[in-house]
Amino acid sequence: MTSLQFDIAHLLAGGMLVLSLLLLYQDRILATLNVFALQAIVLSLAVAWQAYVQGAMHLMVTALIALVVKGFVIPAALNRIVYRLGIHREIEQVIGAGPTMLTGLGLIALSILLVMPVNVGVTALAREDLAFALAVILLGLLMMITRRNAVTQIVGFMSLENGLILAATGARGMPLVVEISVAFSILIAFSVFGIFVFRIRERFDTVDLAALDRFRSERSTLQ
Amino acid sequence: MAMIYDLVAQGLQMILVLAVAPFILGVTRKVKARLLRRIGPPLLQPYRDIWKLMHKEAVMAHDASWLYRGTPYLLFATTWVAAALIPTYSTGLLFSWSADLIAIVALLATGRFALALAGMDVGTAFGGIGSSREMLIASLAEPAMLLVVFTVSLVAGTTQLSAIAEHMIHGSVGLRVSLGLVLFSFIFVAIAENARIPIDNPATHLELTMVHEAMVLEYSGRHLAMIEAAAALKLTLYFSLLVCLFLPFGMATGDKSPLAFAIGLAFYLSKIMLLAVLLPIAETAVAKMRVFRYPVFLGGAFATAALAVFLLFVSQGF
Amino acid sequence: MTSPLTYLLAIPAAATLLLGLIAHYRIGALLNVLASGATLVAAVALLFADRVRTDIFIIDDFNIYLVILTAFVGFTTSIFSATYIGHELEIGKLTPVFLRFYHALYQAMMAAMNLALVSNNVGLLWVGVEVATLSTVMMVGIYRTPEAIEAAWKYFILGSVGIALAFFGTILIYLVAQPVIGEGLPAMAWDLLLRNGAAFDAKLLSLAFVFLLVGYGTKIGLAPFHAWLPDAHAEGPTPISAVLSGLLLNVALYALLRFKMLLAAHPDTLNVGAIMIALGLISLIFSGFMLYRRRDIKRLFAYSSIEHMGIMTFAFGMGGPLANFAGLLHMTLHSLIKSAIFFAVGHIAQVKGTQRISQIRGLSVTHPVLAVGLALGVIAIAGLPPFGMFLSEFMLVTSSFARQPLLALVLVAGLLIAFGALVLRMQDVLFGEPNGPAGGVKASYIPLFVHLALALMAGLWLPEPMVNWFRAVAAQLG
Amino acid sequence: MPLRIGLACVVAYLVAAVLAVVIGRWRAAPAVVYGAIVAISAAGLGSAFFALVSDDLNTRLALPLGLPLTGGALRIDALSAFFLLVVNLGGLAAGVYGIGYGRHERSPLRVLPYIPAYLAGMNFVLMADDAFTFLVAWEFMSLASWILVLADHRREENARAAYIYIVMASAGTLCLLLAFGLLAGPHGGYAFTAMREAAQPPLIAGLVFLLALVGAGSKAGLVPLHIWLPLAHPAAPSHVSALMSGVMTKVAIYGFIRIVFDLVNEPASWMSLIVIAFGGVTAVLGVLYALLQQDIKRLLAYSTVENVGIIFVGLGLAMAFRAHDMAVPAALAMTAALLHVLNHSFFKSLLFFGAGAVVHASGERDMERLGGLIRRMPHTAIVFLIGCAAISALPPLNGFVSEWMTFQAILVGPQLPHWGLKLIVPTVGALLALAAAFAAACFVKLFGTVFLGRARTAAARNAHDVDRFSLAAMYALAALCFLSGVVPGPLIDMLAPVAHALVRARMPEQSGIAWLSIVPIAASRSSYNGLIILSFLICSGVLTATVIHRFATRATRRSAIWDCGYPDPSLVTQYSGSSFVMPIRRVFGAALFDIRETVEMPPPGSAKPARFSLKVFDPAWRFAYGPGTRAIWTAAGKLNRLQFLTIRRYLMLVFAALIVLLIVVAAWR
Repeated sequence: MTSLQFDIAHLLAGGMLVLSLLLLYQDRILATLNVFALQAIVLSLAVAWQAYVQGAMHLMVTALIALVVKGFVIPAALNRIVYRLGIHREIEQVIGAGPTMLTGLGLIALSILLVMPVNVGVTALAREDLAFALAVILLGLLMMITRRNAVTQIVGFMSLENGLILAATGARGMPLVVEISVAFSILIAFSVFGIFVFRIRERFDTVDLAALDRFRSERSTLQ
Repeated sequence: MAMIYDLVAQGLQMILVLAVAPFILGVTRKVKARLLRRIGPPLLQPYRDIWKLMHKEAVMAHDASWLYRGTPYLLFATTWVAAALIPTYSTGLLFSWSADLIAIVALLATGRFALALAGMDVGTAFGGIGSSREMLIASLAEPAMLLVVFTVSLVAGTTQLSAIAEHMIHGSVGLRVSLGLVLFSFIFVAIAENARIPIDNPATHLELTMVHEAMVLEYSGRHLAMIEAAAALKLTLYFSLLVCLFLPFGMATGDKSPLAFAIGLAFYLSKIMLLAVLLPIAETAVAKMRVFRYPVFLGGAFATAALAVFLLFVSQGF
Repeated sequence: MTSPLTYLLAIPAAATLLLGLIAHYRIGALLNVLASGATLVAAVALLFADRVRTDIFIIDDFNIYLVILTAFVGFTTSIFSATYIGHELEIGKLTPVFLRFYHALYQAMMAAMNLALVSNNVGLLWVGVEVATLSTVMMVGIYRTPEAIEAAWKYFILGSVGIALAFFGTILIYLVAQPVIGEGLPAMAWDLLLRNGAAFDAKLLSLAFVFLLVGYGTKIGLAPFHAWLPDAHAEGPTPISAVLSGLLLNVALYALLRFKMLLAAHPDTLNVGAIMIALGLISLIFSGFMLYRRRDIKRLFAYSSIEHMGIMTFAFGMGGPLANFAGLLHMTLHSLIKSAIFFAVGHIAQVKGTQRISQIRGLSVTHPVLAVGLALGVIAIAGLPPFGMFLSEFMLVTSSFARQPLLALVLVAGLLIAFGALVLRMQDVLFGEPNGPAGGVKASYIPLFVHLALALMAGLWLPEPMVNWFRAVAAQLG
Repeated sequence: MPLRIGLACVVAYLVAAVLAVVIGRWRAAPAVVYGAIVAISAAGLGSAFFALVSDDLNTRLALPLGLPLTGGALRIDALSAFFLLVVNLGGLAAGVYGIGYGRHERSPLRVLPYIPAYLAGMNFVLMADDAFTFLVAWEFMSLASWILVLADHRREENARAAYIYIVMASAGTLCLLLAFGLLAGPHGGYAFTAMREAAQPPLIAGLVFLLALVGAGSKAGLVPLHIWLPLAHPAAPSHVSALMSGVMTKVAIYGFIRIVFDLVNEPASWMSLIVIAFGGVTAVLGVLYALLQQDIKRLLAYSTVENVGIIFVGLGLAMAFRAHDMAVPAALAMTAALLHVLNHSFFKSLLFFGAGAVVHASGERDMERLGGLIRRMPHTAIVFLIGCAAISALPPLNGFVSEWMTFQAILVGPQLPHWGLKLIVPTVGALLALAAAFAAACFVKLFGTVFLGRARTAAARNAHDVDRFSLAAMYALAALCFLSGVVPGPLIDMLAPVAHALVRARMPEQSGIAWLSIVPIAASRSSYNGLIILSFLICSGVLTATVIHRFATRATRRSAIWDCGYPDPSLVTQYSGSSFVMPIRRVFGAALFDIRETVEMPPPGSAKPARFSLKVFDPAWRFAYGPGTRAIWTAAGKLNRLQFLTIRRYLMLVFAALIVLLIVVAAWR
């Protein structure tokens, strides 16, 4: 692997990480969707680059799916949902942007700490990619738990999944990657569908526990 | 032949305690009366009482059951058997080994059990009160009594009364503090068990604190006679027990000749007569206690006996 | 390829497609039973066929008995499901349209579980577990009540996160194996991984295991990843609760154990046993306490499943021949007993028209046979003799007390706490002044009592081949 | 041979249980099932007796069932043979009683199948020769009795009793499980033979001992593990109560002996100290609790606690003597304990049968609502009185013999070279004396309130005596109480091999002693002869009665109660059970049980009745179980919030766990 190949891969993966942080920073739904679309596009570039570098042309399929489905279709669909369901455009963050960002930085540090000591037999490319991918995954998870809105949580999940695809394509010659990226897309479609059909708006996080009494037979006071 | 001799000796002891018991009671009553500046009944009055009662018609409540009728005989029998098994003038009588000190105490408990039940048979408040208090006193007295037994058996190495007496006569017992304490404790227990002042007043049943007399309130005629006789026997029994455990000198031990028996008998009679005189003297010096003071009285007995055990451990070395 | 393995996978897959096309529910139910039965036959036939080993599939001592167990419980559950679903249709809780999905999904789930069990490829294993999960998600939400949708959604989200994390773990496994074994399929074949395990990078392997643990742990229902489990059990149709508890949890645990073996083969990795012990005990104690305040009878037993998964995880974490043996036995018996309990509970909820424990009382007066079934099930699941779970708990407690007294004490405390809660609730249900309807039952008792009879037999007498089998696997597990 | 018969009995019991399920609805089912129980337990009894007498013991039978790899094993040695005797005797009596009593059972299906199963469990415990078989049978026994406790499940208190019972039983089993775990070691030597051979280091032995004490003690009813016992035993039908109190507690004691004397077999002084102390405290507290009860069957259950205490004192003394190589006193103490096991099973079964008869005849368990039954139920009254006297340790009945032997062992106590034991032995002796006195008071109260006086309610007035079978069972037990009290020598000799197996010594041979006396250690030390005492009592009593009737008068007149001239016709002015114990309650119980007596007096002129209420707090509940259950309930409530979190928060949990694990990995090496 040449240094240029490495640098480009590194740049794209790093770009995804930056976009992940940016996602965490957003406090408006539509902006979040836009940033996510951007991340998906960067992902497809990164995957395409890996396909080119590894000479594994089937990965192009994955890149294409990422570009079309996650770069355009899903953000557009979510956009529609947000309008149709009249979801608050303001994102209710559980903790402020500052602490979230700090936590995010901590997570990045942790992933570097975890992956960097690994060097036996693992190519540098995979290793760098892995650190970034792990960070993206953790940040996605962090996003899921710091947002109260179903749509933004789905976005968090998709960002997490972007990290997975990044890691999978970085693993040289790994079988089943394409199939799995397809499967994940279906999964995501499912969740979008779920939000839409079942009107799961604030269901994700109903802080008002009293409202749940109607639904949960289990809610018990002292017997 | 020897067997018959032994049987006679044993029978003699049975008859002896039975014969002497009312007299002992008479002596205590007389002495007490004299101390109170009364003339008092004749010494043989208890015999007459029993005789008279035996010939009277027994009046029973409509509800009285067979238990009520049987109890006086059972009480009398247990007390009599217990009294007869305590060595009086001689150790090592034919059946002396058939019950040791613990068994004798338990035999008395059998009588008490029956009497307490009889007190509840007709369903009067007085009977119940008496039984209830009798059982309280028993539960207070028995641990103390057990510790007395414990100490004595530790000193003598046995609970067999004959063997204890022989050990006390021949063994190198000496004057032990423990034994003194135990004697003290034993006297307390004996007072409680015989319903004497300060626990109970044997002379009345018209006082609210009565125990024994309340239990037998409904009895009359021959039944009452049996109960009175049993009470007298029990007093004698405790006197004999005290004599046997603490003052056994003069008893026939090895020598089983009629002469030795006669000497033993003389010693025995004089010793219990002395006790019969001492008891009323002590009784007139104190006042009757409230029921809820009993634990203090008998607790004292228990503490003394416990102290005796521990002192004995100390003196024997750990 | 005409090995039974083909049929094992093909029959449910084909049945899935076929059932999706059949509208009539009676035929659907019948076909469902038939397909499950045929799968069971295929599974049993595996015993007599040659062992298979390719880069994709493997049949070894470990999975063969799980395959049979899965097919068996799948079969009995399909029988139970037939009567159960009929009643649901009668009272209008389900419509025939949904039943079509229901039966198709049921077979899809069976196919996926079989796939997960027989795959040698860790990626395929992952695929199997996930497909099984997703098909159950849809079945959980099939009643379309707000509670059911809530439960399905929770299951879906938590499941998806689990899926994602497990996938990352799988990638890491590939990454760690690729430099040693080379690119492509062999680097994901489990038996090759195990053989070359000692040469892998310990750090990365440990990292992989953490993700796999969290990912599959979510499926196993270990606390604190358990949240979907109680609701999914409580709100879905009871046959699904039965297979969820009886099978899916087992399959996920199976996956985790495969990876545990991998790590155990390497000396320098993380102390996997300790982590599993910790998670197991947390699950056990936590669910033990949670059992006390339960008001819904199905949720109660869902928590009991968490408890038992905790016990198994603890057992495998302890390791050693006895504890592993106990864990495997516990796994088998939990499948049988818990599904039996759900069979009973399903009918009880139907005849009483409620799942609320407070509204089901004196069952032994109104429905004695169901009550006996439930009582025996609870006795069995509580680890009381003469049922088999006593045997596994006996082996586990005694062997771990001799090795790790303090941990065993925690285990015992957890068992006792959970036991207290279970009996407390069950006595109320079974005894006392009866309430609720006392009408007749249209129930299939055969699956219920067959399961209990098997559990009873295990407690008294384990057949020699079975013992040897368990021993061999226990030795493998290390 | 006895082993095979024993195994056949177990199988037969199980078959009977299944049979009971099948024919349960049939009208004659109780007779058939109880008949079967009688037949089977008679066979079991016979074989156990034969085994003990002919020394046909110690054969081992490997079972193809049970624990995989090692399999199950059965064995009958002297110890198990003796306990088999106790169990089957209890089963026999309960069976005979049940033929009559069981007819009145309202829902026989809730009782019939479980009694044979219960007996099978108990029999099997005694024959087990490996830890697994033992525990399976042990827990099976608990389970069967749990269902029997729930026989009358509609009563709220029974459900509670059953719940507490099964939880305590499981806790006990888990303790035993741990004990066996230690004994078996990490390699799983679960057979008793293996455990016996493995030498345990003192620490392990001590731990096993403590676990066995808790495990078996909770089943036997040692204070403070007794709380379930007085709730559960009375809840079952009376013949089952008899089995639970009279027999199952003995099986628990067997478990304790088996582990401590046989498997560990290295008693240390501190262990015996603990056992003796717990035994003494149990004896006194048990009977003190019993005194305070108003429910007949609960009183009997508490009295079981007392007797278990006495037995444990005996066992503790045996351990102490063993630990200091005083073989003969050890044999005495052990024999005393075992004899009390037997005796207690006699009179406690008898008393529960009697209580069952009373409850059946009157429908009342509250003794304050009974009275005067001696006239309505004369037969029951006689046998019950014998039982009361026997359990109160009165000569010449059997309870006295075993207590007397325990006292004899206590009197040897000071020879122990251990200072702690030296001091505790006399203390426990005093405690036992206290317990004996309390027991007498307790049973005077019981018999006096229930059978004597005048009937307090119509139910008691209309009571009638019970059927012949029940009476036959009770008379037989009463006869046994007499017999083993009057001629205990052969029984002691029968126990010699048992004691020898456990403490390597036996009591002096009793059969050669003149006049059938018993001699614990040496004739010069102490001896007792129930036969002579009894004949003396009979002779003197009959003699006196004859003399009086012959030579004085036998005139008798019935009249109204005198009552010191204040007769009150009202029935309620009779002394009640609770007023009977008032003095003892005030003196002994006030501080211990935190007793609160309140009297509400209506103001002058008011027509309202005055009220007296009495509250008794059990310290075990107050200081241990109450806070314990509250803690669990509170913790459950606090954790329960986790059921109602939002998905986000659940994800947070997952995330947190993941991060923790990742940090662990990062920190690893």
